[in-house]
Amino acid sequence: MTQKEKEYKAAVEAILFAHGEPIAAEKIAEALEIKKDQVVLLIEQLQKEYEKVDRGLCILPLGDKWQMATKTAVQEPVKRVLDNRRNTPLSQAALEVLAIIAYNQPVSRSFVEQVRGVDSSSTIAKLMEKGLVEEAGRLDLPGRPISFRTTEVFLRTFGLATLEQLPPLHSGEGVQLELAGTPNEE
Amino acid sequence: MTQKEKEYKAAVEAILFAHGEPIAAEKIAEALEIKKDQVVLLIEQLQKEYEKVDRGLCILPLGDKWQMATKTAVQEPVKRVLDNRRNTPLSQAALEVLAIIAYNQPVSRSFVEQVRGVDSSSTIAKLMEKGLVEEAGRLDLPGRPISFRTTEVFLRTFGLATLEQLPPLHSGEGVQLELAGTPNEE
Amino acid sequence: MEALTFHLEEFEGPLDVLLYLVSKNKMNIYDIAILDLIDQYTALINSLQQNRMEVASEFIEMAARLVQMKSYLLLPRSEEAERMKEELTGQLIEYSACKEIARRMGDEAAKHCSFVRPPLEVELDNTYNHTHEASLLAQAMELLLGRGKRRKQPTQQSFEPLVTAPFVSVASRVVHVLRGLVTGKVARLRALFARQDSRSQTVATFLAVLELIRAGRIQIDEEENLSLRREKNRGVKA
Repeated sequence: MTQKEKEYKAAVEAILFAHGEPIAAEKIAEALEIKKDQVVLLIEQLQKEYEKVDRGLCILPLGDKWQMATKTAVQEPVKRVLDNRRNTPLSQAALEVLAIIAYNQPVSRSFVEQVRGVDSSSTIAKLMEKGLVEEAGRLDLPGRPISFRTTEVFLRTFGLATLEQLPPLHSGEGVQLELAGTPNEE
Repeated sequence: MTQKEKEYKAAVEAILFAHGEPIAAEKIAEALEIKKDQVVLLIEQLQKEYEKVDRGLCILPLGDKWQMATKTAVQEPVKRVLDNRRNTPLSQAALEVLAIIAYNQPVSRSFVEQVRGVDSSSTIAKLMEKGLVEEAGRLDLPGRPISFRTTEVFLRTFGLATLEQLPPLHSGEGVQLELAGTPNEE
Repeated sequence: MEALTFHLEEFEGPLDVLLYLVSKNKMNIYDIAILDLIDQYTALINSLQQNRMEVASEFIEMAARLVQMKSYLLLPRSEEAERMKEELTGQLIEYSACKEIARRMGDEAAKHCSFVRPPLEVELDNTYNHTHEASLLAQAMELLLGRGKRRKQPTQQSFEPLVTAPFVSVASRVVHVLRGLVTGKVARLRALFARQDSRSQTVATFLAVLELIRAGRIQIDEEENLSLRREKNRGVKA
């Protein structure tokens, strides 16, 4: 194999990896400015190398496209690792956002951000992914922002039967007063 | 290498691939029910194999985590295949804010603004969106401001394995003089 | 002044403009010809405004600060002028270091380009599976509202990341002032300042006091006595 061919092979591997979704050999050929047949040859070479027991990846043919994936032989540990992702405990930021939503629902993202003083969209997205928060329709406010509320998973997580069981805030009424005048109060 | 070791190695490769985001060796060790040291050894072995010219991937050390990525050498063809929108280079403002956060983390927004002499909230929001910066709890200061720190995406973007590899602040006298360069002469 | 070719948008704020002027005039950043710099900066902002250009408030704010500084500078031996000059110089040095680092980081970023992939999509349940005390929520909320157990005094350590900056930060002096008051070592304004303190420390301490008064955390009476304000007095109008 020439130096140039090795470089093409490396590029094919990298493209299959980074592209994620199935990709046609033509598309790879275009990017490398080589022939489609050469790409297919390189893919087949990669496939052969990946067959070794000490390799965990494979390249699947899907119709006339190709996709890099994990071998079935290693699916168990892979699943365990991905499953463990949900086990990362809530960060301080996540707790704050959750508290704001819990005590004020339904609330818009901008309300949350106003109380916290920082962009919170990624934190909200993570809470939704964890099933602790969900969308609750649009608010009757300028721009009709999407609102959020807590879920049953949220109740279960914090050992609550209903939202009424949320611990009272020390300052009681004071809290509502402070929050008054914020855009969420219709 | 025993058959068992080969299987572990394959699993480590598959896990790094499937997890996508940076992952700690402990997490992999847990899923495989082997020691962390063994995982690190396997990763190092993979790294060595990936070094060959005909391989397009690498395993980056990022803080105490690891991430599978494409090699810099193959960036051009990969860029051509991927939609290149998300790869716009960082703006001057973004770089300045990153520099301040990187060298002083965790820092509040107002600290950043004090150094730059200009409002930086939208730049910080953009950096958070790109995953280069994240919240790091609140500071024990009046007003309990949110603090920010850099992420593993930051390390990867700047080709660093750890924050210790950041270039030293004062690389010699006289630097300050040259750098007071003008934006329009660039 | 090349006012016509001058575009504020190309600058990252007033400090950036000042640095530009410093380098254009080949000044030594550690020993700036401050009056020249002030005149050039204010002339620049004026000319832009005369051309009905939109000038962001930050640039105007800096102009105001410089004009004030100039008025002090014209007084014979004004300590205030020295202080302001010192502070501005410190800011410029700090910001120029920041720019240099940002430039180097940009170069590094251009060299390193790797791509990663999103996590494999498997039919997986991402539902959160930990359980927590509900009181955690109330705590988080009350912390946010500035109540609850947050009155733990800040520790010196919590400021270390802030004070690694080359110049004395206001934040570090905030702690110093609060500490002094809590431990009873400081009762009067004067006790916060000493002749041997560096200028930047003196300035930072002073700003810290102003900041704390504004935030309503401390008060000062006609006798220069300093005291911490009780919780109740705060947040009433929040």
